[in-house]
Amino acid sequence: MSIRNPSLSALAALAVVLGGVSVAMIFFVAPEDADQGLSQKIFYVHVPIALTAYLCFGIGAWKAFRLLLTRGERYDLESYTGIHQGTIFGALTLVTGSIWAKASWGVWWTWSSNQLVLFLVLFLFYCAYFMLRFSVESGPRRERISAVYALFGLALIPVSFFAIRLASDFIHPTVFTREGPQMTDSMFAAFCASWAAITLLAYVMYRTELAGKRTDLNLRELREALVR
Amino acid sequence: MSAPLIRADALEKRYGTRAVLRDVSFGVEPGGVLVVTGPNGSGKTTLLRLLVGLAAPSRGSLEIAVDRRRIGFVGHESLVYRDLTALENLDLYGRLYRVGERRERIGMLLERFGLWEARRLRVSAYSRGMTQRLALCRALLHQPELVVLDEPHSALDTEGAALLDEELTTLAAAGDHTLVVATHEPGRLAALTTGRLALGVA
Amino acid sequence: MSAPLIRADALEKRYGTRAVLRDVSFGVEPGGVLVVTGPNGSGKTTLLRLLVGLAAPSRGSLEIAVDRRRIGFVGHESLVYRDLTALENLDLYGRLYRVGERRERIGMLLERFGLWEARRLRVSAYSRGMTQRLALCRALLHQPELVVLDEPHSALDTEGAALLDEELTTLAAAGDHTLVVATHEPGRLAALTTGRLALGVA
Amino acid sequence: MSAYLGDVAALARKDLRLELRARDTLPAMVLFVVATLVVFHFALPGGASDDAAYGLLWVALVFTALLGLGRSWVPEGESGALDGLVLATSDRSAIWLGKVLATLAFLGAAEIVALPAFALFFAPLDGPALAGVALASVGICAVGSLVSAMAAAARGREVLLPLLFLPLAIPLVVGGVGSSVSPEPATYLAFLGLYDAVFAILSWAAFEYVVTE
Amino acid sequence: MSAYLGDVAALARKDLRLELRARDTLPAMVLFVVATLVVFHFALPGGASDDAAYGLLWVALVFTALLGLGRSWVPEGESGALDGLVLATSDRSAIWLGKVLATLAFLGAAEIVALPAFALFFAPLDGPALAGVALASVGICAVGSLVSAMAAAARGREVLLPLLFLPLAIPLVVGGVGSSVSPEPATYLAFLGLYDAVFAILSWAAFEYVVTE
Ligand code: HEM
Ligand SMILES: Nc1ncnc2c1ncn2[C@@H]1O[C@H](COP(=O)(O)OP(=O)(O)OP(=O)(O)O)[C@@H](O)[C@H]1O
Ligand SMILES: Nc1ncnc2c1ncn2[C@@H]1O[C@H](COP(=O)(O)OP(=O)(O)OP(=O)(O)O)[C@@H](O)[C@H]1O
Ligand SMILES: [Mg+2]
Ligand SMILES: [Mg+2]
Repeated sequence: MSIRNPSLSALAALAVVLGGVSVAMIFFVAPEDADQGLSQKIFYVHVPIALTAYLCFGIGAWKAFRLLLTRGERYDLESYTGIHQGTIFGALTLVTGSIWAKASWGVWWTWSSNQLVLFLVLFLFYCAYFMLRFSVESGPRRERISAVYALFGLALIPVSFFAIRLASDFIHPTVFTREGPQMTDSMFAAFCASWAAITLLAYVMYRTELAGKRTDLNLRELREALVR
Repeated sequence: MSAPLIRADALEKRYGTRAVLRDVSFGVEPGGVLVVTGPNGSGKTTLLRLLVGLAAPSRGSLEIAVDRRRIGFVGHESLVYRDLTALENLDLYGRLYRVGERRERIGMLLERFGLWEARRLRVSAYSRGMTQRLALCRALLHQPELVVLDEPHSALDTEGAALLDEELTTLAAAGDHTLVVATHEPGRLAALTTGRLALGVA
Repeated sequence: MSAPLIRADALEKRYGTRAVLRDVSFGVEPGGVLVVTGPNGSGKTTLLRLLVGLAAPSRGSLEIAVDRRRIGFVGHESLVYRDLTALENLDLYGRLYRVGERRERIGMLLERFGLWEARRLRVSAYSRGMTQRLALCRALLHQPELVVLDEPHSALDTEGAALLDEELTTLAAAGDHTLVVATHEPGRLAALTTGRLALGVA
Repeated sequence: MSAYLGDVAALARKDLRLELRARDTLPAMVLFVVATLVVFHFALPGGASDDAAYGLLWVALVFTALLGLGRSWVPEGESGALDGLVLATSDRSAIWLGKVLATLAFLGAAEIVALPAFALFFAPLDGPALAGVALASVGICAVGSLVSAMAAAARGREVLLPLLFLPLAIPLVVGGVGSSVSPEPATYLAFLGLYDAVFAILSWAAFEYVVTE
Repeated sequence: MSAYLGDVAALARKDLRLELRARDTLPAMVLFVVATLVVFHFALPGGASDDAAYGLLWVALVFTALLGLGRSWVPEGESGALDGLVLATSDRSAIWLGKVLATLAFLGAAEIVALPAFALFFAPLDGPALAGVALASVGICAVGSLVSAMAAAARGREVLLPLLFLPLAIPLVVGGVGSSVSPEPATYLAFLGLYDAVFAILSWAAFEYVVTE
């Protein structure tokens, strides 16, 4: 129950090391992009962050599913934390994407790419999750309602994906096609290193937030018990 | 001795960090009458909502050997639609509970509780006592095995309260109904009571 | 003999074609205690709402020699905001009624009615009895000349009901308060009662 | 099975009866949709394309539905009637299905006024466009009834409902606009059908968790 | 006079407190505005004119106001608090004025988010357009608070409201759209100002009759 969790600290250290390695690889191993120059380096952060956001949302939905199945109270916090991390990484995706967009398209945001709007919709959806959570009285009812909404998010992702395909027009590039990643091996290596680092970072953040939240809860219960 | 119909063990209910019920244990035999007492805010309503399944305990175990739909519940609210008439409300509940000979049963209950005249009046035009009578009709409509009543005498006039006592006596005497009643006047039910639970402010 | 504080003459109240009150006449002296009784649906609540000015009679005359804002009213509903705390509710009403030394008066009332501990809890988290206690605090906050209470004992536990009786006795003894109380238990107030009005089903 | 449908029918009938008695949802929806079209009539100068007009139709429909959905669980909240239903139904999803049918009836009635008016003043509506409206309406009511039940359990529900509902409705708008505008509406209609199926099943299965602890 | 203003302040403060308790009104407004813009984006494909965009802005504003007004008397209805206020205030119009100020604060908060977002994504807003929004907002809240009190006093509050409100709001929309679109906005602004003055005085005087028998 302590925040000073040795294995977590080790993982955090590992994430920092991996991060350093991937930065080195991004700048010294991967070649510079012919058209975009230095700004293309954002790719190595932007894409892993976006994928991590999806992963966190997925974890949130999975924990929500477990909660509904087993009524296990602890899944509520876990689902919430997953979605919270997903929202953080989602916001980072928007920020890194915007920076890149400014560099390569000359605007901070464009409505003309439905891919971007899809992500915005998803982001809005999860913002609404927090609104919902904070406006329902805490208790089993809230746990269940939040869980149902989180599950809806999981269904929304592929459905909106399909909707975006339908509304077509792609400004936003695609790298991962059916023929595999469209990049050189050294780029791919740098990408993977950065991806691993960011995923690990997300995991450490997830565990830390969870531990913090649990300690909070325990503290409050203790205080309550002491008062009477 | 028969197996208990309700068995509660170390029940606890908290809202946020505030414990409302703490370590409540009791059992009720089939056909028994449990009277729950306690000062305002001691958790009677909370306990009754746990029993009927409208809330879930935070800790402890609660076993109820009755099908959920064989329970009849009167709470602080009437649980009926304010813009439907008494007849329409009871008809809806009668359908949902699949009451046989619905029309006759509803007519009989409305008659018994003195609402027959007002049966076509919207509930929003009912007086408080009339609304309470309707809530009683709704709860008894499907001849429930377990009857859970939260201050059922409140808002009733002298005649209505006597009527209710009589009704409860009949139910208890029949032997196949189990009653749980929260009340501030345990004396009214003294003759029927088989068990008592006094809650304190947690 | 002093001029009556309330004088009702051939009062009638109808909803649509339905007469709820019919030919009701009575008077209350300043400092008097009028107890209104009658079975469920006989029009007690309707009459009390006429007295405080929340409804208007369909026919007949009703004269009340008290400023409208010197009346304190407890109805079937609590008349407070469910999402404000007790303290916030009383503070709002204290401002509207321009109560002097608001803070002290509110603290004193909350203490007296046993709500001090729960003063920072939203009313929606109150139990029914606690809500009724708060409604009493709200009605007495501005030391009204005319106190109109609709089944004030309902939902109160034994201790709360005794507290209320004591409070009413004090008010009646002071002599500058007039009370109108609708109740199903006129016995509780027998010692104070100076007038009775028994309504029948119209 | 037939018992289940009996419950659903009784619950939906109850909503229709409440509406007939109080007449407070439907006239408002009809008026809002008409007023919105009128505003657009002023706002869209002669030259605007038909495509823009179809877009407006969809905006009007979504917001009209939102208006109806906001009201949909109010009668259940007034005297704790929802608790009563939760105790009385053997399968709680019947409560949801009854509400879906009732809201669908109201939305359909509003559309019966709005669509001819739209065709008269703005642009013609062909078969696929109408099919798109029908399919999207089902999806709107299915998801909307669940989400508005969630919002009803929360404080500040009037603000919350559109927040919960709009992100889920956006695929429906995409599909609906597509089925009115695109030369190949079949894909869009199939997409709408898929959405309806996925979300109706999900809502049906999840409802129990929303109304119980 | 100052006692009157004290009542108004206490009542408006109570509304703000109720809203801030939920603590999420402003973020909710932001989300709502963005979600609405996204719906518009999918509804209005690229080529639509600026004028259509202004029409959408006004529809969105009216709908937002409707949402806020629908909620505005709900706290008063829940446990008969409106009766309590009617008994406690010496001049009942203070209840109305307090509510107007509170709803105006919320609508203003939504506009502070919505207008820059609109200018960014759709079409520019000039001085007269902003003045039009400000004047129309006052009118919307003044009339809306009265009308929603009428609706709350009747059964079925939220939705009777638009029925009463929209016919009264249509002049405001016409004036508002005119002041954003027309080359000569002054006439429209004058019209809006006149509307505000007339209906504010009328509502102020009429409120007493709405809340008492
Ligand atoms: C605000 C703007 C942006 C947002 C919100 C955004 C969002 C995303 C998201 C959510 C992904 C995850 C994978 C996917 O959905 O396919 C992604 C991937 C990607 N983004 Fe962005 N992006 C933005 C701007 C940009 C810009 C300006 C570029 C480059 C010109 C770019 C290049 C990429 C690439 C190459 C991928 C990997 C695509 C793949 O999976 O095949 N993004 N972006
Ligand atoms: N949602 C909630 N949040 C916090 N506290 C709550 C909530 N609901 C109830 N409580 C608290 O639980 C306690 C018990 O409430 P309950 O309604 O069960 O009491 P009760 O015994 O029925 O009282 P009464 O005789 O007044 O009806 C009260 O102190 C109340 O304040
Ligand atoms: N809006 C209304 N429309 C029609 N009838 C109404 C309306 N309001 C009240 N009534 C009728 O008026 C009669 C008196 O109601 P009232 O609430 O005054 O009774 P009461 O004496 O207070 O009863 P209780 O003891 O149950 O509180 C009832 O028969 C009721 O049905
Ligand atoms: Mg209780
Ligand atoms: Mg009464």
